[in-house]
Formats: sequence, C-alpha cells, structure tokens
Amino acid sequence: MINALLWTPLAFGLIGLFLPKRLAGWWATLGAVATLGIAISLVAGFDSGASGLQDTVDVNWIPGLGVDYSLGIDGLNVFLILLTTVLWTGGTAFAAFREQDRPHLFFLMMLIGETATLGSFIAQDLLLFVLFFDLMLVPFYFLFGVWGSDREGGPSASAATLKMIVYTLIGSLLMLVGAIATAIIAAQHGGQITFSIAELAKHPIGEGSQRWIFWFFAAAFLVKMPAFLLHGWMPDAYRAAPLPALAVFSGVLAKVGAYGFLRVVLPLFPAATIEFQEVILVIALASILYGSVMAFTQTNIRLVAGYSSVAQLGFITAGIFALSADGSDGAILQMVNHGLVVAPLFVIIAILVERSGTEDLREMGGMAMRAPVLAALFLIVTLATLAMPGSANFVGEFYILNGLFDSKIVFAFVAISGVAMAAYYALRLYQRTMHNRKPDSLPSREISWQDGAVLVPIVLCILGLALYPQLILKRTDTSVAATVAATEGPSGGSPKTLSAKRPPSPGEQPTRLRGAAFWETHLTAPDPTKASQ
Amino acid sequence: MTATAWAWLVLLFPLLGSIVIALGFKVLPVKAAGAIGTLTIGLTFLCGVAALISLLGESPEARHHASSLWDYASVAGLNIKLGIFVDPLSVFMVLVVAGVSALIHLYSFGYMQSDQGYHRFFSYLNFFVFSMLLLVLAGNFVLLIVGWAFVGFVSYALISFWYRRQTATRAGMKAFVVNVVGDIGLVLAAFLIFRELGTFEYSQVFAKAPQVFHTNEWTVTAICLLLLAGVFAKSAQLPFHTWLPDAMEGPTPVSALIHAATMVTAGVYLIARTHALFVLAPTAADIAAFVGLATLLVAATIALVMTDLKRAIAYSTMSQIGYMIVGVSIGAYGAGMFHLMTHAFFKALLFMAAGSIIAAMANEQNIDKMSGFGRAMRFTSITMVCGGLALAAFPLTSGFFSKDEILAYAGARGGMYLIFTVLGYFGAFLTAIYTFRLIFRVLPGKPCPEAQELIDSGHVAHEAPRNPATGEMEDTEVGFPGAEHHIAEQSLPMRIAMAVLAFGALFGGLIQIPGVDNIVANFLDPVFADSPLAAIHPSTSWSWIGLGIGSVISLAGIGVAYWLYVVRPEVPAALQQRFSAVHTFLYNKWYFDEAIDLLIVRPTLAIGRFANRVFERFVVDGLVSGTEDIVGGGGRLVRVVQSGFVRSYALLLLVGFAGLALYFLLSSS
Amino acid sequence: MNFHAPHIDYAGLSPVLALTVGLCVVLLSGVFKPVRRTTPSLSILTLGVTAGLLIWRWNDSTELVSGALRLDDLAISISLIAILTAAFTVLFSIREPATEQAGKGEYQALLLGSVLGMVLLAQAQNLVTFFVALETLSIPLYILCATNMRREKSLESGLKYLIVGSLGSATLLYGMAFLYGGTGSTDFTGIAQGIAQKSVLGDPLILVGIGMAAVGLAFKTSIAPFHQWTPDVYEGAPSPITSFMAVATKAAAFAVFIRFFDVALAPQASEWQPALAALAAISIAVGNVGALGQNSLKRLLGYSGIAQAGYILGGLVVANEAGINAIVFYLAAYAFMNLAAFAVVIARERETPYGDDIAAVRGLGAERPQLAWPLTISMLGLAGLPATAGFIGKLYLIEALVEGDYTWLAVFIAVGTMISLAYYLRVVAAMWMRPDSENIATPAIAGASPEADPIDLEAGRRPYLVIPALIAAAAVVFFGVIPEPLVKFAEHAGSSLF
Amino acid sequence: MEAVLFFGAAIGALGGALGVVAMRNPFYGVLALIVHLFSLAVLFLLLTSAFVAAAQVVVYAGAVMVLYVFVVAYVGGDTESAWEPIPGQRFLAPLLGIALFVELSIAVLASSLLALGTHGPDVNPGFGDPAAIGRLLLERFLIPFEASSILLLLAAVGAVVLAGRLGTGGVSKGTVRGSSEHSSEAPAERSEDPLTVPSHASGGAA
Amino acid sequence: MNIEWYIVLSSLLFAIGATGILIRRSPVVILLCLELMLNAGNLALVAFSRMVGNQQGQIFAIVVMVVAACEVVVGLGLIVAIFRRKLPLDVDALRELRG
Repeated sequence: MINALLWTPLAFGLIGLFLPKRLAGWWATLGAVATLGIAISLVAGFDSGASGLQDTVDVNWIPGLGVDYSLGIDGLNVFLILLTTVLWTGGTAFAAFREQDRPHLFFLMMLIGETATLGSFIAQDLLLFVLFFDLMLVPFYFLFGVWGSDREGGPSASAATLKMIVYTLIGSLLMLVGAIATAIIAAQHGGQITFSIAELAKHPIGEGSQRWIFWFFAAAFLVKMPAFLLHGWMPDAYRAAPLPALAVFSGVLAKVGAYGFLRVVLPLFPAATIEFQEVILVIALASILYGSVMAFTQTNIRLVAGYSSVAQLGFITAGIFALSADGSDGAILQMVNHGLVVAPLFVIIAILVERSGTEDLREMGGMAMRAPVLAALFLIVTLATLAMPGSANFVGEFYILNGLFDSKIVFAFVAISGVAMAAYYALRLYQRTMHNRKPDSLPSREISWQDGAVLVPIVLCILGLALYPQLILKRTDTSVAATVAATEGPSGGSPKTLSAKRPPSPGEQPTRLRGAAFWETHLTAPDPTKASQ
Repeated sequence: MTATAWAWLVLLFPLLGSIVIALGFKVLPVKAAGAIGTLTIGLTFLCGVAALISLLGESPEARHHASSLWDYASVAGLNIKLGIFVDPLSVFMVLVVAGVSALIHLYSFGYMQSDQGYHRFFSYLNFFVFSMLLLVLAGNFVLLIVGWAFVGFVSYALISFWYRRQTATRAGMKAFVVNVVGDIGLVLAAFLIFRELGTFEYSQVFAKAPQVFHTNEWTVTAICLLLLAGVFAKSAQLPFHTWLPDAMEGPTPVSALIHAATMVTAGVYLIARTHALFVLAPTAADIAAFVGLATLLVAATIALVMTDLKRAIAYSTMSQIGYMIVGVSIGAYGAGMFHLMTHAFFKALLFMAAGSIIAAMANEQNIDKMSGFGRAMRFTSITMVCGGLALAAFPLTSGFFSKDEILAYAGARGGMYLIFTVLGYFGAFLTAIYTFRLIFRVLPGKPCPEAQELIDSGHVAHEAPRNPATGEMEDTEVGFPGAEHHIAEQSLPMRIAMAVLAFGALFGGLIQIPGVDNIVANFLDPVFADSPLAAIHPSTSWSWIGLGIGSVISLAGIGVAYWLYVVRPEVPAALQQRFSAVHTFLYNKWYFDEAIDLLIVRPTLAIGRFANRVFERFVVDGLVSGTEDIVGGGGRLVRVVQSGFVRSYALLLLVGFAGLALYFLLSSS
Repeated sequence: MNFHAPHIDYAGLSPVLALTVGLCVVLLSGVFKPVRRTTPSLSILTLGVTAGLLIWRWNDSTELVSGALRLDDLAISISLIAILTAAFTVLFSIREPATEQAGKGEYQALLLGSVLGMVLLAQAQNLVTFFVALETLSIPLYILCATNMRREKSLESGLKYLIVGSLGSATLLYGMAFLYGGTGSTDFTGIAQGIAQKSVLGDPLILVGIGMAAVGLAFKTSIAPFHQWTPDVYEGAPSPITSFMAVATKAAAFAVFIRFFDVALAPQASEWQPALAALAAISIAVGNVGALGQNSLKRLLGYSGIAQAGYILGGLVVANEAGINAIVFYLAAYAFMNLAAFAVVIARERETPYGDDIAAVRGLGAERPQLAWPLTISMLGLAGLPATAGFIGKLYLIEALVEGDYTWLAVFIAVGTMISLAYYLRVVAAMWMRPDSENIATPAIAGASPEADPIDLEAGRRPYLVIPALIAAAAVVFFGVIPEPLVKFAEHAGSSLF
Repeated sequence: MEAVLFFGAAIGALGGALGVVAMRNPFYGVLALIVHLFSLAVLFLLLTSAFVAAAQVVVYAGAVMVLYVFVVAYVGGDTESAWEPIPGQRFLAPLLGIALFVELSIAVLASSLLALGTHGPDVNPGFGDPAAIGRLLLERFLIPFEASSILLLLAAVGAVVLAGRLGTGGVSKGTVRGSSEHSSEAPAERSEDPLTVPSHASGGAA
Repeated sequence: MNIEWYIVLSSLLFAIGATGILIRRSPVVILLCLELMLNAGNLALVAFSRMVGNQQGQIFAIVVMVVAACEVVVGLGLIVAIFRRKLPLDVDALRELRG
C-alpha cells in the first residue's frame, strides 16, 4: 500500500514518456489522482489512537552500510502526505490545462518530484530520508531551469535555479554527514550500524556530538524553509520558477524542512534541541518579522507570496521549538494549512499574471470586476493566509502561539505582531490586484472552468478544515506528544513562579491531557503520562 | 424547544441566507435576493424572541445555558468546543442586533436597489448578522474571537463595498488592520486566561476567576487591559477610533447597521460579558471608564465642526459609545446595555435619514451644500428630527432615559465617579448642540438646487457620478454606486423601516422609567448578580433629579443650536474666524490620524524599505555573492598557476615534495 | 652452479599471460593490412578473455612467482575496472583520427600494454614489480597522448606528461631506494616487518622515503599539488585516451597506493595519515575551484578528476577495511560516470565544430536526447546527487571517514561537493536550458585550422558511442538504486587485504 | 686507495651532472652525462656490484648515449637562450635544489640506522657478479624481468609510432615518408636490442 | 668509505638533476637531467644493497636502467616528432594548454 503510494507517481511518469505529447499531461494528472486516492485510503485507514508507526515497510536495502528501505506513517506525516498528493493533483492538472513545451519531460519531472517528496515524508530510515530530501531538488532544478522565465536585468532562469540548488544542497550534504555520524556514534556502543530513526531515538548520542550534528541538520532544514538570512536563494528562484511547479514547491517542499525538525531533530538530538531552543526561536521570529516586512514592501506579486511563506514557516518553526505538545500540534496543522493556502495562491497568481501580463502589483487592479468567482476564491484564500480567526490557519497559529506563550512568553508577544502584519500584506495583495480602479488595458475575465476545477476543491478543503480542524489535530496529537516527550525533563525550565502559588483547585475536570499541569508546573513540561499514550 | 436550540437557529438563518444569496448570485433576481436577506433576518429575530420567551419561562437563576455542537480543536489540553452560551445578556443583544438588522435590511432593500453589487451586498450583510450573533452567543473566548474577527472582516468588506473607490478600499484596510490589532489583544488575553485558568469556557472562567485571582493582581489586570485593547479597537475608542469616520465610505445602510447600531457596540457587550474579570481588576475598569469619558468629549467636540453629514454622525456614535463604555465599566451594566439599545434605534434612524438625504444629493455629503430639505422631504425630515431628539436626550425620548440613568448611577457611586456625571452632562450639552446643528443646517432654509429640483419635479438629482470625497469621475458599474438614488419618500420598504425605528427612538425609553418599570434592568439582573457593583442603585428621587438636569441641559443645547444656526447664522462663521486655531484643531480631528501615521505607519514602512533596499541587497545577497567571490577567486588563482609552463609544474611538484618531506622530517622521532 | 626455477602458478598468472599474448597478436595484426575493424575486435577479445580469467580467479588470493605479485580480490576488482575502461576506450577509438595516424595495431597494442601495466600494478607486491608495472602503465600513455600528431596540443600533452611523469617516477624511485635501504627488503611484507622494528619505526630515512613514494603515487592519481599535468594532458590527449587515463590510471594507481600504504607502510600509519588527509583536502579544494571557470569539457573533467581523487584518497587515509571498500566502490562508480560523460564528449567533438568546448553540448537535450541523458546522469552522479551510484559512493566514503575519526575530512568532502555542483550543473544547464546570456557559444576553435580533425556528422548516432554511453549511464542509475551488488564487489576487495 | 677512488669518481659524477645542467649546448650536455655515467660505474664497482657497473657502461654509455647523439645531431643542437620566461623560476629552482639536498641529507645523516656508518657487512666473493644477479633475476625477479622486456617492446613500438610516422600533411604522404624514416630510425632502437632481444623472446615464451 | 657518503652524493646528484629540469628549456637536456635523477636513484639503490648485503637493490638498479632507456627512447621519439612538426624545441614554447 505505502509502496504503491510512493512509486505510483514515478511509474506513471515513466509510462507517460511513451504516450503522445497531448496525452502526457492528462496521464500525469491521472497518476496524481491515483496517488491521491491511495493517500486518502491511507488516511482513512489511519488509527488515530496508536502512537507508533503504521503501514510500515522495512527491507534491508544496503546491508553493507546498514541502510534500510523502511517507510511508515504516523501522526506526524499522515496529513502531510495527503497535502502533498492533493497539491500535486492540483498543480499537475493546472499545468495539464496549459500548453507546455516538452510536455513529456515536464510531467515526468513533476511526478518524480512527487515521489521524492512523498519519500521524504514517509521515510523512516535516516539515510533514506536524506536521500529523498536531496532527490527532491533534482526534478525542481529541471522544472525551474528549463521552464522557468529569464528576467531581464536579473539572473537567467538557469542561473537562479543553480543558486537555489547549491544553496539548498549546502545544508543537505552537511546533513548527510551528520546523519552518518549519528548512526556511527550510536553504533560505537552497541555494535551494528543502523539508520532506523526509531532505533536511534531509543538512546540518543552523547551531548557533545549532538551539538554539531544538530546544526548540520538545522542548516539543511532552515535553508529549505527558507528561514531568515538563509533565504538568499528564494527571490530569484521564485521569480524564475514556472507557477504550477512553484505552487507545489512552496506548498510542500518548504514543509519538509519543518517536518524534518519534528521527525529527526527532536527525537534524535533532544539535548541539543533544548540547548539551542532559544537560538532557533530567535531565527524563527526573525523570519516572521522580516518575512512580513518584506512581504508588504514587495511589488512583485510572486515575492509577496514568497516572503509571506518565509513568515509562515517562521511560525511553524516557532511552534515546533516551543517544545510543547500544543505548539507542535499547531505546527503540523499549520504546515497543512499553509500548504493548502499558498498553493492556490500561486495558482491564482498564475491566473492573474496570465490576464494582466505583468507581475507588478502597481500595474494591476480592479480585476474583480468581471470575475466575482475568482475574487471570492481569492478572498477566501487571502483570509486563510492572514489566519483569519475561524480559519484552520488561525487554529494552527493559535496553538503555536499558545504553546510558545506557555514556554517562552516574550517570544510569543513578538511573534504575534507578525499576525498583524500578515493581515496587512495579505489584504494588500488582494486589494492591489482585485480592487481599486482598473487600468483600461487590463482585462478582467472570470476564471475558466478548468482553473475552477483546480481551485475550488482546494478552497473547499480550506473551508472544511476551518469548520473542523480537530480532524487533523486529533490524529496528530498522539504522535506529537510522543515526539515532544523526547525533549522533556530538562526542558521544563523553571516552574511557573506566577501560578505556582495556586493550589490545584478541586474543580479541575480531568478531560485535559495535561491534568493539573496548569497549576503547579510549567506547561512545556508535559507530564509523562502524555508520552506514554 | 429549548433556548439553546432557538439560539442555534438564530445563528443558522443568517448564515443560510448569506450562502444562498452568494451562490445564487447569477440566478436569483435582484428583488428575490433582497427578500431572502430580509426574511432570513426577520426569522432570526423571531427565533430570538422565541429564545427570550423560553428563557423567561425559567427561574431567573437558571437563565443560562451552554450548548456545543462538536469539538472544534481540543487536544494537548486545550479544549475548544463549537459552543454557545445563552443567558439574558446574550439574548438581549440578539434581540437588539436581529431587530435593528431586520429593519436595516428592509431599508437596504430599497436603498441599494440599483446597485450592481446587490447580491454581494446582501450576502455580506447577512453574513455580518451571522458574525455579530456568533460574537454575542459565543460560549468561549475562542469562538468570541472568531465572531469578533468575522464582524471585523465584514465591516472591511462592506466599507470597501464600492471597491473601485480608492478612498473606500483604503478606509477598509485601515478599519481591518486596526481591528486585527484589537483581535490580537483578545488573543493574548485568551492565552493569559488559559494559562492561568486552563480553560476558555465562559462558565468555567467566570466561576474560577474569583478563586484564582486576588483583586488587582497584575495578571487579571493584564487580562482586562488586553481585552480592552480589543474593546477600544472595535468600539472606536481613543486612540483606536480613527478608522470609524473613514468607515463612512461604505454605503449608508452599512454605516447604520455596523458602524452605529451593532458592531461598534460589541466592545460594550464584551465588557459587560466579562464583568466578572473587570470586577477583579478595578484599575482596568477605571481606565476603561476614563477612556470612554475622553472619547465621549473629544468625539463630541469634533462632531461640532464636521461638515460631512455622515462623519459628523459617526463622531456622535463614538461619543455615545463612550457613554456606554463608561456605564458598563463603572458598573451601570443595565444602563449601559439599555443605552446600547436606544442608541441602536436612534442612531440607525439618523443614518437612514442621512442616507435618504445623501441619495437626494446624489451622494453629496457636505452639509454646507444642503438646505431646505424640510420641505423637499417631509417624511425623511420628520424621522430625522425624531432621531435627533432622541440623540439630544430630549425629555421622554429613549436617549433621555438611557443616558441619564448612566450618569445617575455614576453619581450614586459617588467619589471620583462624580466626574463622570458632571462631564457626562457637559457631553450631553455638546451632543444636543451638534445634533441640532446638523438638523438646522439641513432641513430649514431656502432649498438648495437638489432640494428645489425634488420639490419641483419630484425627481432626484442625477449629475455625473463622482466620488464625493475626491471628486474623481466614476461610472455606475459594479464597484461603484448604482445609477439611481433611492429616497425614503419614494420607497415603501425604506419608509417602513424608518417609521419603526422612529417609534423606537421616541418611545423606546418608556420601558425603563426609573421607579416605574425597570424591564431591561430586571431582565439583565441575573447576569450581573455576582458583581458587587450591581448592588448599587441610584435612589429613584436622585434619578428623577438627574432627569430634570438632563432635560434642562438638552433643551439648552437645542436652544443654543437654534440661536446659532437659525437666528444668527453668521455667528458660527464669526466664531470660526475668532477661534480659527481651535477650529482647525477640531476640524483636523485633534490630529489623531497624523500622529498615528507619524508614530506607527511611517516607521514600519521605513523599516520595510530599509529591509528591501539595504538589508536584502547587502547582507542577504552579500552572504551569497561573498562566498561566490571567494570560491571564484580561488578558481582564478588555480587557473593562473596553471600557466602552461611544464617547468613550473615541475617546480610545484617538487615544492610539494619538499613540503611533504619537511613534514615527515619534523614528525620523525 | 644450480638454478632453481621458481614455482609459477600459471592459473594465477593466466590473466597476465593472456593479456601479453593478446598484446603481441594485436601488434602483429596491425602489420598485415587487416580487414576493417579486426584490430579493435581482437583487442576486445583479449580484454574479454583476460576479464574472464580474472573472474575465474575471483575469491582466491595467491602469491605468484615468489611473492612478486599477489592476485587477490582487490587486484582483480581493480583490474576489472581497468579492463572495462579499456574496452570502452577501444570502442571510443574507432574512427579516432589518432588511431589512423598511429596505426591501428600499434595504437591498440600500446593501449593493451598500458592495461597490462595496470593489471600488474594492481597485483604488485614488490618494489621492483611495482616500479616496472608503473612504468609499463605510464610509458604507453606518454606515447598515446601524443598520437594525434597533427594537433600540436597532442604532442605538447605527450611531452608534458613525459617530463613531469618521469620526474614523478624518479622521485618515487628515490623514495623506494630509501625504503629498501631502511628495511633491507623490496617485498612489501618484508618492508612492513622491517618498519615494524622498534629501531626503525619513525626513522627519518623511512619517513622521507614514504614521503617520496607518496609524491610519486599522488602524482599518478593526480592529487594536488602534484596534479598540474592533469588538465593539460587531459585536454591535449585524444579524447578516448583521456577517458582511459581518467578512469583506469586512477584505479590502478589507487590499487597500488592501497597495497603499498595499507600493507607495506601500515606500521607508520599514524605518521602518514595526517599528511595524506591534508593532500586530500588540498586537492578537493583545488580541483573543485579549478573546474569552475572551464569551458573545455575535458579540462573540466580533468579538474573534477582531481577533486574526485581527493575524495577517494580520503578512503585511503582512514586505513581501514571500510575505507578500501569505499575506494573500490567509488572507483567503479566513477568509472561508469566518467565513461558515460566521455562517450558523449567524444561524440560531440566529432560531430560539431566546437571540439570539446561546452558549446558543443548546448541544446543537446532537444537535439540528441540519447546523448543528453547519459551526460546528464553522469554529471548528476559526479555531483553526488541521490539515485546515482555517485551518491552511494560518497555515502560510503563519508561513512568510512567518520568511522575512522576523520569527520572533518568528510565535511570537507561535503563542502567540495557543493562547489562542484556549480560546474557540473552548468553542463546540465547547457544541455537542457536556454543559453545563459553571459557566455554565448565560443567560436569554433578547431573549426578552420589545418589541425582540424574531420567532422563526422553521424557521430551522435554511431552505436559504438551511443550504446556504451547508455550502458554506462544505466549502470550509474542502477547502482544508485540497487547498490548491493557493487557493495559486495567492493567488500570482497577490502576483505582481501585485512 | 678506496677513498681516493671514491672522491675521484664522486668529483667526476658531480662534474658531469653539473655539466649537464650548465652546458648551454645539448651536445656538450650529452658528453658531460657520459662522463657522469662512467664515474658512476666506478662507484658501483667500489660498491662491489660488478654487473651493474658493466650494464651501466654497456647500456648507458653505449647504447643510450649513442641514441642521444643521433637525435641531437638530427634536431641540431642549437644553444638555448638565457632568457627566462617564467617569473621567479630561475630564483626558486636552485633554492629548491638546495632544499631537497639538505632534506635528503638530513634524512640520511639523522637516521638511526647504524649500518649507514659502515661500509656494509663483509660479503662473500661473487656478491653482485653476473651469476648471482642472473640467478636472482630468473628466480625471484622473474616477473619484473619479463615485464621490463615487454616495456622495452612497447617503448620501441612507441618510438616507431612517434618518430616513424609523420602526421603532418595527410596520412598517405605520411606513410610514404614514414617508411623511409622507419629504416633510418630502426637501427637506433635495434642498437640496444642485444640486451633486450633474448629477454623479449623469453617474455613471449613465458 | 661509509655508505652514507654514497647516499649523500646520490642525493646531491638527485638535487642537481631536479634543478636542471627546473631551469633548462631544451627537451633534450631535460631528458638528460631525468637520467641524472634516475642514476642518483640507482646509486642509492646499489649503495643500500651493499649496506644491507643483499643484491635486490642491484636488480632494482638494472631494471631502472631498462626503464630509463625506455623513457629516453620515447622522449627522443617525441622530440623528433615535435621537430618534424616544425615546432620549436623549447618546452616553454609549448603552452597552448593552460588555465
């Protein structure tokens, strides 16, 4: 089953090479849909109660090196898988509706990309994870480079893409070293080398080695997101990229970084995680603030979205490094939300650019006039982007910030200012394009039914989640709790002086997992019972 | 059916209406959309009544119910349900909101007839009602925040309803951002509450708060202050008020509904709702009261000089809300809520009348250009006068009773709270003046051209459409106001709506005559029973004395206005000359916009520009290009050394060998 | 006086003998005017037989001819790599102008001679054998480099290679002399025993000897700073020879490098490890930055070869079994990747006027996918991207390094790889993407001059170029996805020494 | 006596070496090398290795040098100019030479090998005489021996390839002229064959 | 005479040969210098073989002679080829390959 999930896209892609040009796109879409089907059935069969892995596959791949081909699903990745398949279906379909040159190659790359991404989400072997993590880049190198657009006065598509690849691989290769080092150090006291994440998590390596390995991994993940100061590759790449590919890229690939923290860093390097919690939080906050500020000064429509993702990923990182269950729950929820939001955003951007022929906000406006449906969809997406209360994004941020609030209150206060800025830049994006006076040169057309067919389902997902975010939270919580539990104990920090004096009031209802944790202990130290669930 | 069931229906109808209208925008004929919108709200009102009845069927103590549909987001200790809380307070609000909304829908049915965005308008309007009711009925802080933000969004959407007007979109943006700041206050408050009390549920929070917090402990004060941030932003209190006047860019029904009757009073409701916390944090409560007082006065002074009809009314709204805030903060809960209700009536009425006049003026809003509508538009002017009287607290009108009750309570509480009474009456005096300034400028006198045309040919002015604020030309397509203008005289629905409200404005006060009948107060009492302040009651005699003072003051105010604007119309101009400094100061609204622009907007944008121009280029790209240069330089070096001279290769080889040999010699034992 | 003929294990010696005989046959076949393509087929046959015999000897390790040679899996695996490369080279050489000028027979014979040198070198167990084999490897290459005598570059490369190469071997020889003097034996085992004695351990004589030997070997494996011949010779030599040098020479030299340092000089490991590590680091840096600005693909591959040699040397530094496995694995992967690349380069060199300039592959993706894919795969592989043998190879090396406490070198490899992306992907970009505005196709260098080699517009379709390219590329991907067979192969090699 | 011989030979060797490096004209360089080789032969004799000394004289001073003379005569031994195109080379080269010498001498002198300070052990007569060497060659060092024979063969082939054919001006013309060159060049290779031919044969046989 | 004399002498010759390669430009002379270096090696080998009292060194020396001869042959062949190709007999003049 899970194997099917992983390899279906690739299989379709390869078969697609032998079909006539005009069929390639449809075939690829079919493949994406098939994968989506598999993913849905996986989610349906997912047992939210169990904390361990489900539908695991575990085969010796390179016994000589102790590398296993082991896949598995748990609360951390189940919805990210769904997200991936959903967005890829959308992106592929969107591309299929349009004329692509060298369609065979294009869709092959799209589908390879899907396989690689899914692989990095479901890999349960550290090295397999690294492998897929790096592999993701290759198809997108081609997608951005070959079908990207050169910018006059700027770097050519290939140059921008090269920058992106080199930049993002910096981390990845260090991560490779880090991964191997982890396995070997772990094996030094205990024979056989294994890269199985679960195994490695059982007894983490010494703190000394954790310190530097932690940063090797962090580098990879932060660049991928991208986080503040490491986002140098983003503007050029985003401007060059073809929009269908960009939609899935920023919708999914950025999340892999954040996911990596949860999957790898927290369990494997708990001590270092605790030690560097503040550092990462500072980076995250910087990303939030800087991303937001940049987002509302940009005039290039893609970059507004790009920088907004920087900010969003900052939130997600902050949530993870709140090192509390609710923070990480929120982070995962937010990963899904942001993916669901940013992908349609780019699709809409693509539509707008097609109509207006420009990517400059200053040259757009009033496009809602003849396109009420488009405007409505765009509005919903916008509101979700700015984490309108009532949207799942709000719930995500609410959880994140609450977790942060409990552990590092100051950071929470800074972070939340990002929400206000988000409101501004998101709404600005909407207004500058859809509202205000319309330049006469600018056509305002309603979206075609094809694009509608791509957008509406995703928007429906957004609305659905807005009504019932519990859908995700319920299924992720157990695994998250287990993961965060790894960083328990020392991370607790000083007991909350402020409410420590409060007597546990008898009227506490036991429904809350944390039980009496509110009263006498700090919230980032969830009581062990949670870990055991 | 239980009260909660009715309450759910209350939420259901408007939402349903909004969705139906939105989805049917292509198929539904214009009138149908309007009808659906109005009917759903009407049903909502009826459900509200039903809920009231079923609530009255119970003993006062048992008049609160919580009910939830499903877990909204409940893991990791947070327990957030999709739940509502029904008690007299919320039902009271439901009735006010639904009632006024129903009437305003009816009004809009006529008023917006020819607008291209008719469906959008009604869909938004219904959604607003839904959001407002959600805010009112929410059973926990998270849901409250949701409703709170929804109304904020709808107000944005309706302010910039004519979205091709730059002025409108800018105003919308302003309103939204300010409101988001308020939301953030609420969110932080919620976090703090959760951190301290471990729950978001009203019932538990209010039950637990007294056990957990000591009075005036910093945490609870912090919570209340954060709540107040939300309150001030939403209810346009200083210093968050600047968005409200700009919000008048929206269609008049919107101003009437959202920016007069309902949304802006949400803050008052919130304070009343969380009075349990405010009781524990008197400091915060007093801060709220004084801010309310300040707003009350500032807004009144500005209203004195505004020449824009709607903006003037908007400032009066601010100042009236100031009264309510004062009321609920100092403990006059019943009175505050009562004033909220009456204000909803007369202010909505005033806006409707204004809208009718503006329509007759072809969207011109400047009162300097208006006059003589008394003869041109009988009905409108009559209703406007009704509203004006109520606003000016003319004896026995609704405003008269509600306002004075607050001041009387302040007096009864005594101590420093007497300030509120005194200044409150002063505010009342100003109110009377500016209200009748408007009326006397617009209604009597020699008809202006538009009015004249109306008298002659019963025909509403139709000059080329232009933006009243900037005067730029417009078309009547979607995104701009519609082609025709609808005035109450010519549209039955509008007349009905205004008539009903006029009645309410005049006689709504009679349900709460001190010592005679205390219907509202008695109904609300169970809610505030737990507050020590609720015990305080001004003695009936004092109340009547207060009423006496009140009536004198309002009459005086009206008199002054009459003298200034009817008897000696040249005097105001003279005063303007004399105190030009004061005038400009007031006319520029105390320079609040400029201050905020200077302190917040510009710095942020400057930072943004810096980040864009300097930081991004030199630091972020510098990181990249710097490494590139280093590596590239190394490459060039290597290629230079690769000179093509075989002998230099040999040299390097031997150098390498020498180096290696040296290393080994050194490492040898 | 009595003469005891040494015992000769002909079975073990059979590959060498087969190669020798084949060599002579091929040489003679050149003399009589043969029917078309006889010589290449004969060489292929020879190589095939040799390979067969080697595989037949797989899994047994024997000392041959009184310890002069040692046929074990390390030797066999390396020899196989060399022979595979040679076979490809023979195919590449078809219609190569150089062969016409040198005469088919001589050309192929020299090639086989070089292979013979490699096979011997891979087995060498004694300083004398080592030296002779090394020269048997090198001298034919000196000649082959110069065989395209119409082109000045070819002669120049030949001379440069000869001069610097001889300098290298002279140094090596002198180092051997010192080692012999210090230990009194020319056998690796004898040297090991000699060094192991307390009195000699760490003696300057020995250490300097080691140093000089290291120089000689580093030269052959083109480790910086003894690398400078590499780019020039690679560019100047006929492309098939370049591909042969790039892969086979490196493999053979590393084989003896391993044997010499991990067997003979093992006792001194603690001294030479840091030195070699430093060399590895230097050549990673030099190779990668040097390749950045190159427009000549052969030159680019030359520099990349320097960097790759640095990576591989890492496996030697740690001086443990894992390291040797890693080396063998990497060499095999490296062989496939480079052969794929060179096949394409040669094809384009023959069908375009651009020679080996990067302009020659511009737009290849649209024009000749059957060439573009192999080159792409090999570039991605060399860059160490996943799903290629190159990735597994790097993984293997890094694992060995970390195990051997040379993590810093592993990190260095990672950093070097990042830099390398810049030029590998530049080639890929040239093939698939719109030409960069920065450098538009450079005018045809070899276009008009009398040195020009004839242009063969069909070269891009010649099966003897396309098929090898596809095979090699396929192998790169296959071993990237299912590396186990190659891993086993490498593990045998490693275990045969320890 | 031994000392005298040693120093005499040493001076000869050094002088020859310096001559090779110093002489502007390659022709004199060749002659200087011959001197050098002869003195080396003497030193070999002093080290009781008769066969090596003999080979030295026959192979080097005989065959190889003749080859040199031929080539120099063929290409014309014009003296090279003193102009030095590579910056720093002329300055660095001697320095490096000295450095190498110093390092190597230190390696030798600092070595703890006592044997270095002796003339080496007394050896039985016949040490290093042709018989002994021959036996060693055929018993222990058979492989190198054969290999070197093949090496010679390859070198010969190479010489033919390089000098025997002519690339310039089309293959056909090249082959024609090539054949003529072949004859003229052939003696040059064959001239050293006395030593290699038998080994070559045996190499083929082995 | 002590062996170290011979070794020192040989290392001196080695150095001289190396220097020669570095400063001379005529390929012929460079070949001669290579001969010098190889012979230095030979001297060392023979000396050591005397020192350790086995003849392996001498064998080695003989093999080296053969190798040296081969290098000479090839080198001279190259020189002739270059000469025939009408190229200057000056290693510095041959620098088309660089960078």
